[in-house]
Amino acid sequence: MIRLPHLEARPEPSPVWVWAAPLAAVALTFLVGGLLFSLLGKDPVAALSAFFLTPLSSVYSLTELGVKAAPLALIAAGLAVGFRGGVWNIGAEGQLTLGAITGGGVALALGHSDSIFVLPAVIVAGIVGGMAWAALPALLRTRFHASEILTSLMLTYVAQLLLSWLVHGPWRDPSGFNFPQTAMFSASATFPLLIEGTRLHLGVGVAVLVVGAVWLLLGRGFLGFQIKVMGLAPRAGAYAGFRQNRLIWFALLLSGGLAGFAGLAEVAGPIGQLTPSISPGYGFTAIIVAFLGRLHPVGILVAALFMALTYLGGETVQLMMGLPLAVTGVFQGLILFFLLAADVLIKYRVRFRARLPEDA
Amino acid sequence: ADPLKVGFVYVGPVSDHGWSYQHDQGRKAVEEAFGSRVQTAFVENVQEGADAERVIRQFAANGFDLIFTTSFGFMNPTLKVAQQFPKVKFEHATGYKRADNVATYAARFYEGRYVIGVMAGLLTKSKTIGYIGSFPIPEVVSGINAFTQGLRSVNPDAEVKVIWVNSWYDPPREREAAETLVAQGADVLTQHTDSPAPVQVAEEKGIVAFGQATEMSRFAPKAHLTAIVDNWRDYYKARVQAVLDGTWKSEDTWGGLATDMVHMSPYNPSLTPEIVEKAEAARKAIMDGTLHPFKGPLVNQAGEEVLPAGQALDDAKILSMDWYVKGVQGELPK
Amino acid sequence: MDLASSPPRLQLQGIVKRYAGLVANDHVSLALAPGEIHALLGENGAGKSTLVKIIYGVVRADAGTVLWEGQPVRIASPAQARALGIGMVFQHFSLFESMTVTENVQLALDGERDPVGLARRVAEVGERYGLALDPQARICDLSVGERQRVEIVRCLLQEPRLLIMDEPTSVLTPLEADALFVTLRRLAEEGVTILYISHKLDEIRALCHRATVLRAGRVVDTCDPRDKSARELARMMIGEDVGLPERRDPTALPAARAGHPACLEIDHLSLAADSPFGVPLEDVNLRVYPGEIVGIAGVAGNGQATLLAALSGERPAARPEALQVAGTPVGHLGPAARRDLGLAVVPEERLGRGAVPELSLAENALLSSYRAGALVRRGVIDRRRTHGLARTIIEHFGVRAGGSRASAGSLSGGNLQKFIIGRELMQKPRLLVASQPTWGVDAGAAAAIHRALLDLRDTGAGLLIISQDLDELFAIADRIAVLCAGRLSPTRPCHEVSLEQVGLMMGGLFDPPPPLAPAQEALS
Amino acid sequence: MPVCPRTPEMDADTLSAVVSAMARAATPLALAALGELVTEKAGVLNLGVEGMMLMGAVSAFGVTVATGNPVLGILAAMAAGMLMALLFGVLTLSLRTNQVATGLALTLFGIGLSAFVGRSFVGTPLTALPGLSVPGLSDLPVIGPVLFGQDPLVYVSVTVIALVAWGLSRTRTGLIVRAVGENHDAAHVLGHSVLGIRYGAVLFGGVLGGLAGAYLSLVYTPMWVENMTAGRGWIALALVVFATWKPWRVLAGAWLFGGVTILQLHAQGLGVQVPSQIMSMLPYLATILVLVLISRDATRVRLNAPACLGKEFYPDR
Ligand SMILES: Nc1ncnc2c1ncn2[C@@H]1O[C@H](COP(=O)(O)OP(=O)(O)OP(=O)(O)O)[C@@H](O)[C@H]1O
Ligand SMILES: Nc1ncnc2c1ncn2[C@@H]1O[C@H](COP(=O)(O)OP(=O)(O)OP(=O)(O)O)[C@@H](O)[C@H]1O
Ligand SMILES: [Mg+2]
Ligand SMILES: [Mg+2]
Repeated sequence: MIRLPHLEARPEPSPVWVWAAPLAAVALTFLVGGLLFSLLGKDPVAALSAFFLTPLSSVYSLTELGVKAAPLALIAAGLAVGFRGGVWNIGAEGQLTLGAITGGGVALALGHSDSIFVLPAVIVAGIVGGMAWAALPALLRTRFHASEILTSLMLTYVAQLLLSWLVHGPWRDPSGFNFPQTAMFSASATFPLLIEGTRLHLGVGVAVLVVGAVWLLLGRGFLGFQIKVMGLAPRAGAYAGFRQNRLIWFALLLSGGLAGFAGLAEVAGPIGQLTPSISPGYGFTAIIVAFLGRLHPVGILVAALFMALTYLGGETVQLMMGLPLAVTGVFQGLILFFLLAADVLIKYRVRFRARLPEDA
Repeated sequence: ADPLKVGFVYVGPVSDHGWSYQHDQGRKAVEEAFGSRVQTAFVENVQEGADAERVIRQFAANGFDLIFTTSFGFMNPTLKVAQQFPKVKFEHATGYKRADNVATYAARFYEGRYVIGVMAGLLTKSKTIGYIGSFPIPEVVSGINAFTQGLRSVNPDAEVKVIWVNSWYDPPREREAAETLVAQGADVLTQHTDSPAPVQVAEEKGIVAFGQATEMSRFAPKAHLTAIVDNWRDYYKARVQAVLDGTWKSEDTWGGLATDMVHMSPYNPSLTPEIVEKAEAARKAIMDGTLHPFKGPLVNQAGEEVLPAGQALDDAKILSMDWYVKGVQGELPK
Repeated sequence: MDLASSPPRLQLQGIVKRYAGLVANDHVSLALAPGEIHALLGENGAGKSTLVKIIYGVVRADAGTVLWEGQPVRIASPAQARALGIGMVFQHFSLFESMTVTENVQLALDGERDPVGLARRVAEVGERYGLALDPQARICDLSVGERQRVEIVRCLLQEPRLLIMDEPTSVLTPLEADALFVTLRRLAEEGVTILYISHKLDEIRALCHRATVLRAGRVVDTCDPRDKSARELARMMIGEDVGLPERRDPTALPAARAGHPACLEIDHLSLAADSPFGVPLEDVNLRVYPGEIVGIAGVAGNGQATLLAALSGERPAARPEALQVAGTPVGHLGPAARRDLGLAVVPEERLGRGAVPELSLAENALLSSYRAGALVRRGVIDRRRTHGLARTIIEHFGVRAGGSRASAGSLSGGNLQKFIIGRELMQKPRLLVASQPTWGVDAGAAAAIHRALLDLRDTGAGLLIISQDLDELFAIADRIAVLCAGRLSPTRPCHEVSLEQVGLMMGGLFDPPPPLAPAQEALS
Repeated sequence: MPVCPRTPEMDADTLSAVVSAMARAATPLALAALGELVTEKAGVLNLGVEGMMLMGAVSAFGVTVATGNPVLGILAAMAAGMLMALLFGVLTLSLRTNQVATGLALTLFGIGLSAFVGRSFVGTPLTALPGLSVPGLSDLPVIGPVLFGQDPLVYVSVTVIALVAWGLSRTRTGLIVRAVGENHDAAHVLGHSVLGIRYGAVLFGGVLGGLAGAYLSLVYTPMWVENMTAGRGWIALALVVFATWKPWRVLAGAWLFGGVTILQLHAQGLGVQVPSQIMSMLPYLATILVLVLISRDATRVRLNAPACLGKEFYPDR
């Protein structure tokens, strides 16, 4: 008799597989990745260690990992709050861009001052900018029932074009030969470094704090509870007296504000000026990070670091082994598939059972 | 001896068949020329944001001796890393900031554009040329202006219509822009974007076009008259040689037709000898310095003389050009 | 008709179905004769639905044999079941809200491709069995009763020889239920076998020829329900005696509420429906006094949903004075503010409104109690207290659950209902509004819920119970009114009206209102 | 050779050129969006459209170059899109991974894989598929070229939309697809194979996504370059929401989006004094504006939106 594998729901999520599933996925990744690399004629062990270990092998590259992971974690933490509440903000990239624009604008306007209030003003402006860009989908959803999925995505393109116009036009560096970039921000408008000689800036520290705060909000906070209820059963939320529109506003403003801060932290941190491109798609990658982290802040932190590692690793294998970027893209996709698929074992167990029930 | 390690940082994928592809051709030329004396590596698709500094630094930290950073947006990161690694030599393309260990290099694409402007002026019947622009940056604007100067040197009433697509590289959008220009009466197309989509449109519509960045005649055997090819091979080889010889210095190289950094691909055989002759005459004159694409009198769109006869625009003004000469339609977005 | 000589239409032998951690059906054997109406009895979670889903091919048994008219068969899918001649009306509606009646029917008929002919047949069958339906109506526009009709018509069109009905009457009015019984008896006379599941024991005694009793997945007894009393049947199911609700003695009415102000006053409340398909309320007037239970009878879909939403605060009223709790106008307030005034609400949907299935019982306790008992301080949830509250509810109200961490969805319907009612009672409300408090709940749990409601009344709180179940209302209410087409009749003391009178009122026969409503007079 | 100078017919020509350009710009968007629409109607949200389109584009190009037969290329594109969709289906339907995350990962994967397999095709030319030309009819002014002078795939896309619109609303299969998207539990107990139907819908989405990619790499811009869809998969996704899950509205949305794009290019060419970046915002802003107008009637939207979209399903049997 043929025995088919089938999934059987566990009475409750397996505490073992919560941890074991990602490990299993990583093991699978090594296996398949090693195969892929050796098919391309590279030493699989060397390639894998270049991919996963080299970026972790020095203090400097660890700080770089933090710099790369911080915007992902920041944005993903904000998005996760909304995703739990059924608010699908997929336009974080646009909110990030707008945060960079408003924060950068204030930094340019106050560039001559060396008051200690410049940086706080820049930060507030960045957060407000991101919030404002997220407020549009919030308004359109709560007033006109327009899907925030579409509006936030479309606004992303608009924000990027806006940035492009500003840096090519009105905000061009007057002494920059008309090249598309603004003047460098003054020191008073730039994030201080946490470790001198690295690029670990204040924004990275803030990201860790924010993830902690979101953890509290979601785990202990009543607001987080309301959002959870709203996402799982909106009618129960209405029955309990939670105001859906307010929660939609909250979720969008929070995620928009965090994305805005992330954008600002890029331009006031490592970049130091406004340029036509400020983000390698952090706003979109953060969506994957949010789900890889199972919409949990701690998970998100781990997922952001891991995701950042795959980017750094991708650069390393290009640089050291001449593997084309396309290969690392394929590899990254595979890793994500494995990680996502392995989670099935948390809620289900695989059983082999007979094809037919025994007909006595 | 250990091979010289040469690193390249590309802004796009090497298979963009445009800007980054041409730089990678340069890298391959270096490998070919120096064999085991060099070892090259590249990282492609590096975003012009926070990522650039990390990648450049990683090259420096990994013992690379010479690092080419091939996009304007890499300027500030290159300088920052260069400061931390004074022994490593950096070469930044299209920027204007230098340091002891940072040289800059760029190509005078506008020289080539003057030549194709002349050709366009001889060919157009509708007296309308379609120009597909990427972003309104000085390099592109000076190209448009040089093209227009060449155009009107042989065809004083002809005008240039510009459409900006806000991308270096978006084949469908470039196609749509090309079609629009054709619908609006352009019978010659030229582009400052990287994909062959516009020359394909020209081929379909039975008009003519000039390629950009790479030789594109395969995509439009009839329509493609010539292309302004970015040729970094010689420069890269020379700079590697200089490092090997110990003669490398930080300097600014702005190569043009004369050094073949701006290379014009073979003329389409269908061109009449008369046109080829005039084009070649212009090209040679630019190469030997008897012709400057921005020689006075230069007149802006408002009809004001910007530069009197007998003078030529200096490099700083070309490098920062943000105005149109007379003959370009529309207003330059600011 | 000689039933004994022909082979059973359906025979089950040793059916076993295990779910992770429990046995839902434990070697169940059963035989159904042609033309027989056979009841399946059992507590919530006894395994009734599982068994019939196995017969219908939705769930696959782990072991056991199914014989159809004497032949062993393997029913791997509902399509196969239908091909054999088995039709099923599900416990929970299996309808597609945005689709038309015809489309819904079409989805259950294999190979049916002609919507026009089908619409005609829907109308024909509806006429024949008194189940009138508009074939082009969308399900979301239909009342609960009409939805049930769609389910039944959908089965009848398959011309089944075995018709399975899983709690079909839990959402029907007595009149509708009576009409259904007429249909079922007629089908049985035509030779159709009917397997009938219900928690309403009187119904089973009136309708069924035979009953099989399940307890914890096992067949514990079979009997002829016509020979048994409801109490006896309940004892067979549960294994112990239960206090079944009975119509109370009129003299047991609590002392009049003289002198007390009304704890709820509805004053000329009119409210548009919340969806284009809902029923609006028109000029509803009602008072509920401390220490009494007022029942609102009526066919579901006559404005009950709108009324409950208006009372709970999910839908604000146009005028604040239209609703007053203990003399305070609340029409403009939201649910939380009303709760602060002592109002507690039990909605009819447990999962998704009264409780969130995915969340733990502790979190579900918090859902409506967050204003009380310092559960939330400065925006932070006190987890110890919420779990404590959940455990208290579980203990006090005899909820069978795996502790305060168990998810609400893991409870059976009856137990979850006990939990929700317990949660509302723990807030010591001065006014409780409950809709369909024992919908689909087994006899034991229903009795427990009724006891709890009566206890609350005895502490001096006012209760407003919206229910389709007249037996329930007559068992616990002091006064009764009827909601029909969005309008509310005057209230009558329960002991002054008969079931039949209320039944007539449910058909809208209270209009124009009697010039002297004695109860209303007596009270004011 | 160079066209003649302006003549009175010029405006009619311009008009027909604009309309044709809109039709062609809209075609890949409409095809990909239609595939996604069917996928979503069955209750599955696949955000990997961009990845499927890219795989379609590279496969169509590669096979056409290798065989010289564009029909084989188109078939290969459909197969490649389908394989990508199958991967997505196995993950989300059988292994119950999160659909949003899996779709995004599919896009990442598709970008990488298409670049990887397409490396050798970069810079390879290909002649475009010939446009259809119905003698006589194509020569009619304005209407002629617009109605009868397009690429075959433009007609294919309109036909497919008509078929899908008809199939979803009039056929039994369409009814079951909608039922599965609306209430998968009910569909399951009625004996419809929820997973089977969903696999079918996901694969159909992949086929059309691949076809949309083939349109780009064979017809619209006959070439292969890395990431040549440049975000059109995302626009296609947005168009489904925009269309409130109605096939003909997908076409309308694609036309609106393509149309505004073309018109802003024309406005630029005519020298309108607005920065090009601001002009380029117009298609996005127009889409938002129309969506807001459409969405104001919430019940209409609710009746068309698949109620089970994105929810995981696995029968416990
Ligand atoms: N899909 C499932 N997975 C796991 N357990 C299940 C599943 N369905 C039912 N059960 C378990 O099987 C038992 C029997 O459930 P079933 O639905 O048959 O009860 P029932 O007799 O119909 O109850 P009710 O009277 O409330 O309708 C329950 O205790 C339940 O826990
Ligand atoms: N997927 C499932 N996993 C675990 N238990 C389940 C599942 N589906 C149903 N059950 C259990 O099956 C039992 C009966 O389920 P059912 O849906 O019939 O509820 P019910 O008790 O009849 O409630 P209602 O009063 O709403 O009819 C419940 O105990 C429920 O917890
Ligand atoms: Mg049941
Ligand atoms: Mg039940």
